Amino acid sequence: MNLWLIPVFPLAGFVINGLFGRRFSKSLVNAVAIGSVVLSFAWVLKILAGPGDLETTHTEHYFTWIQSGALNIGCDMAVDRLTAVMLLVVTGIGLLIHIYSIGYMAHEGGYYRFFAYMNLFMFFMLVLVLAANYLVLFVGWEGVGLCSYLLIGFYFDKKFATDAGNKAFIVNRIGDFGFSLAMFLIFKNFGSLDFATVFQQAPGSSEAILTTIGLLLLVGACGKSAQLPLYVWLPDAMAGPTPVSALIHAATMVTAGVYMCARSFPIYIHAPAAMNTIAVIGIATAFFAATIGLAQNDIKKVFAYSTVSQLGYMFLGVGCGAFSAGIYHLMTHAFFKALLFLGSGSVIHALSGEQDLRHMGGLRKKVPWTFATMMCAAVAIAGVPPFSGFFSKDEILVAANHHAPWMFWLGVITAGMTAFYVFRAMFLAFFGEYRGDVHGKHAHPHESPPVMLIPLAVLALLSLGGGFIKIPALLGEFFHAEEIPEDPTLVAISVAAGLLGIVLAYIMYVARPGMADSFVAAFKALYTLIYSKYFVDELYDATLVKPVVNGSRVLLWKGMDAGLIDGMVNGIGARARNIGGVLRLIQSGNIRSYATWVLLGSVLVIVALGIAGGLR
Amino acid sequence: MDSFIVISLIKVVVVFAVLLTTLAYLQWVERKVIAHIQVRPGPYRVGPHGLLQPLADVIKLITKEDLVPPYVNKPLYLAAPFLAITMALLSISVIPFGPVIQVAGYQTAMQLTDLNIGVLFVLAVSSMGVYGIALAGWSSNNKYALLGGLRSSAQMISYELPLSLTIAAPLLISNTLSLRELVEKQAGGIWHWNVLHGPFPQIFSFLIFLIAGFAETNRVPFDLPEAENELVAGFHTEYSSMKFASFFMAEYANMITVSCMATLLFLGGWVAPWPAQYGSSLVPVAIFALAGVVALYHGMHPARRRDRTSLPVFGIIFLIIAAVFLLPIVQSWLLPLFWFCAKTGSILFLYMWIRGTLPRFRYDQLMGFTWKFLFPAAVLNLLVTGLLVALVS
Amino acid sequence: MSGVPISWYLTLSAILFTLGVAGFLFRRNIITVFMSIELMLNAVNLSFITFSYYWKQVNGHLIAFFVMVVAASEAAVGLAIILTVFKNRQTLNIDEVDSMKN
Amino acid sequence: MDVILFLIFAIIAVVCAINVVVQTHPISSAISLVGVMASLAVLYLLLGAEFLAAAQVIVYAGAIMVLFVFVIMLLNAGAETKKGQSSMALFLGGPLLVALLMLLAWFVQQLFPGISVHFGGFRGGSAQDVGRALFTTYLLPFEVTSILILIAILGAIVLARKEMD
Repeated sequence: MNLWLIPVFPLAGFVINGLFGRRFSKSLVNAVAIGSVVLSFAWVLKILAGPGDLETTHTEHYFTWIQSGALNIGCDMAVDRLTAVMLLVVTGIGLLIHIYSIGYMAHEGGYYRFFAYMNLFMFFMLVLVLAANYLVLFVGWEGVGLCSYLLIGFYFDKKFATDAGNKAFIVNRIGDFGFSLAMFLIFKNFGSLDFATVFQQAPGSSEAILTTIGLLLLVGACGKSAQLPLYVWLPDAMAGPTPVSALIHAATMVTAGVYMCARSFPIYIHAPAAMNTIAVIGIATAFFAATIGLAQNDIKKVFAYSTVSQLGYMFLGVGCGAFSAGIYHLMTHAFFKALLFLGSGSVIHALSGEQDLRHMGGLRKKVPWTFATMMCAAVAIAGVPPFSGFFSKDEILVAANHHAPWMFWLGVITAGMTAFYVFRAMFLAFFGEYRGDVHGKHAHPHESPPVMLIPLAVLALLSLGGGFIKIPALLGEFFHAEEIPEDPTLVAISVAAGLLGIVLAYIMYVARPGMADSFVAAFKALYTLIYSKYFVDELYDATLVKPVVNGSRVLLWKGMDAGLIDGMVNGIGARARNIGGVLRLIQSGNIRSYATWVLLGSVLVIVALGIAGGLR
Repeated sequence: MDSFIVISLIKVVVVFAVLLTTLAYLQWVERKVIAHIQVRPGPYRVGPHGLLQPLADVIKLITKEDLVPPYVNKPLYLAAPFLAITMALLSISVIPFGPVIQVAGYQTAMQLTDLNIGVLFVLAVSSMGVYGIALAGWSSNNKYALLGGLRSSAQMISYELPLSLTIAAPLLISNTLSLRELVEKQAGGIWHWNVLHGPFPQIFSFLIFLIAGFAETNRVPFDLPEAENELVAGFHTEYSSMKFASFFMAEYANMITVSCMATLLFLGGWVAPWPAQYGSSLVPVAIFALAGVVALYHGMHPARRRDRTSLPVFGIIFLIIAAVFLLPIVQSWLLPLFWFCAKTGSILFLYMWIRGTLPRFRYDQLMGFTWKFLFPAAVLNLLVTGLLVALVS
Repeated sequence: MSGVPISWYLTLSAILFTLGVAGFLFRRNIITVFMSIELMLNAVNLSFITFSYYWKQVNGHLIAFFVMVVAASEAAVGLAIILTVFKNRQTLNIDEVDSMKN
Repeated sequence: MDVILFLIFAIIAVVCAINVVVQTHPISSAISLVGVMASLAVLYLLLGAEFLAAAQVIVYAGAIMVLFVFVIMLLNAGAETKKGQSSMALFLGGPLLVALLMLLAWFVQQLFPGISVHFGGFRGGSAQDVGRALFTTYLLPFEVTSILILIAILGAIVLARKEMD
């Protein structure tokens, strides 16, 4: 089926734009970048439309990549139903966001660089999805991390952007460390890194080993998918351009952890302790991030914490054994969260860079299309039936109830908070009076060009109707999942929580605008706590970063480096200088004396050859 | 073994006697030809029609004072003319004038020695000829001579490239490096000659070869090294007497070599333009007879008094030669010799003709011409020839 | 038919090579030094062709041929360098071209 | 006959080579070197390397050495000056050279006893044979040398350009 073509198209786009983009016109850069993604998308469609319903895994072997002793790793790619869903999400959403970027990035510097990085990201993401063994997956895994770093730090002349890039990269290292250990363990136990081989042998292995592997993989997934306690990089990652936030930090890359856990389900289903850990981390993250989201004023930060929270839902689903529900939510989340980000990007674009909700308001009439599409996403994420978020969240909550009822209730509360903060952001931005500087540069918000609105519209349709793509039905057989009976009561409870959140937000920010401030005044301490994100950054800074920095400075730099290593190096250098002072006499700068040394050497070589040759 | 050495010695003596005489008379011919182009009689006083002029010149040059200027680098100054004439004469030794013949029961080739890398030998020897001129120019301790020598070496190195490249093209067609085999492959008539034969007629090759050959021998229009009006006389300014004569002879010997090579490589050597059964063997008879008749006729009505005896004598000699060509015994070696001499002579005549016609190049034009036109043209020609030969075979 | 011992050829090659080295060591003129290198190359070529005779194989000739090609390119570049050196420093003495020293 | 020819040209070669080293004027050295090369060409012929003999004369004597002579004439370089002695080269180099020669000669005598060269003993060195090897076994090196020569030409042109900036 020539699966390799799917990632290679964006790679070609990256190479062309990366090498020659500087000299290309913008339209040519667009043509290359978007054309490559279109080709990739088209190839995905062709493969999916082809014969076979992908019941079984189709694997293609291209070449042996690493061959060393027992380690034999091929460059293999595989496609099955799970991969198919991911491929559609990645290429489809990626394509829409690429198109959107034409408008959003039109006035930015480094235009070709942006699209080259985006294409490179697409390449690595598709490698990640298509990989047929852990190492190839790891290549994509690291590659998307690299692209994330490059794109977060896209405005590299701003310090906070580069710092955010570094933060994302370093935090992800912790996760990758766990992932690497997991791979070592997998190879040690199963003698292979191929999915097929590993998963075939998994049922026969001891539970302790499977649990260890599962937990280590979870560490990797927590880093990539921004789960507790490694979520701190994601809110900062909003320093990148908004399409990047939408594509990488909402729709695709951050879901790689969920995908990886779902992919490794044969390991997890034999390691219930690991599963339980996933579920706990998931629900904790969902709840925790949602509370922070309640009080953020930066529109992108709100959605960033919302992303963390929704990713927590996905982990909850995976942890509860409802892998298909996790993937289901992954897909719907990709639709509505990408839409929310792109919409907020459109708002920011309209206000020429303003991101603070307190300076918005009343934009409903200024940017009606953006408002309309974002509203679709908002109702979807709030879980209002029959829109997409309702179905997937419902699946997860039902599974959670089956797993442990307290998780269900925490999930319901989170759902209510989700609805509240999303609509809070919507109401603050679009309703009421315009609170920005009436005479300043943001005085006249303008609607975005059609090239940005069309992707918004498409995503809005998907957000509304995406729930009818029944992923659980599609993947149920793949994951060998047991059927969990629907319970109308549970559905009603979660829907009610969502509606309650919406109503509360309406009352506080539209009907009685003063009410929010009085609440803040009443719960000052609590508000400060969540407004400051529970001081987690400060905590990490004090407990981890500072000691490491100081330890490095005092012990490693002043002690080890300057004292011991430099002392050694300088000592060797001094000895070398002394010896060199003697040898310098040979380096007379006279070519004929050099030639004499060569001659001496060759005479010695001939003598040595004679002796070695055993001549008489 | 002994007879081989004796025959070789005889051949050496004969060839070099003939060659030296030819060198002397070639100069007479040139003066005559130039004179007639310029509508004047040329040498006329010494002997009938100035026929003894070369002899007089030789006597003059030998008896002249042999002057060695002060402050020259003496060994090299003395070696240079010797080197020049040696290298010029050496290449004659591998040139075949005719086929293998039977003389008095001995079978021998009309050639001093048949090397199977004859072409390379000629190239090698001619490339060594540069030293004579370069050293002469340098050792004379004279800036005109030095400039002449420098120019000449630069020119000869530059023109050697297209020359070698064009030689490669007919060699590709004939598939041999032996000059004898080269001619034997062209036997059978004018359409088998390399200049017209093969998958790609070597007409361009021939032209490039002639042009580069002219430059190699420092002849008009490429005689920059001895441009009188700029450099007095170029590299041999400081030479006199027989040393000067040596350079002179070297130049003419080189002309002969180039002409012979052109004949052998492109014009089929000693092969007649059409087969003997169609009467090619009668051509020399007809030519010499016609010349004899014309000479006799002019002798009957002489324009000058001394022609009254000389022209009839010439006429009778020509007629006798014509008669000799009819003798079957000598035909086997005389006919090839005739055709060889006729072809070589035509090219030599072309040399003279051009000298009487064309002006001299400017130096930058000269170098630009070879590097920017001649060399690429030769490469292209070689490429096309090679391709076509590869395709046909 | 009495031939020449093959060791004579090789000895001749050794003598020429040694003379080349001597020229390289004892001469100061860059051009002469350069010519000494050419002399060494020639000596080695003689060895190669002698070996070719010894083994009755053409390979030695090919090596010698490549040596010639390399020598030709080396001469072109080397002489250009010498011209440039002379133009900038007005000397051909190899010991005076020492601006890299100290 | 072989011995006589060998001795004649070997002696010419050695004398010329000594001349290359002892002559103070570069042009005398150059002419002596041409002598070495020419006599080596004859020795090549004796060894059956007829193509190489011709190439030796054409390439070495006819092109490379002409280039040397040309440059010497162009620079009009005089005899070399006695300046900047390297005493080490003299005092260490002399004995080393003798040692090198002795070693090489001794090895040669030891390693190649009893085989003699006579003219016609090896006929594999014709232009055809060399050409065939060149375009089959040695095709890659041959093509590489063409690139080498191209680079050398470019290098020479760049170096010898008038405006050196």
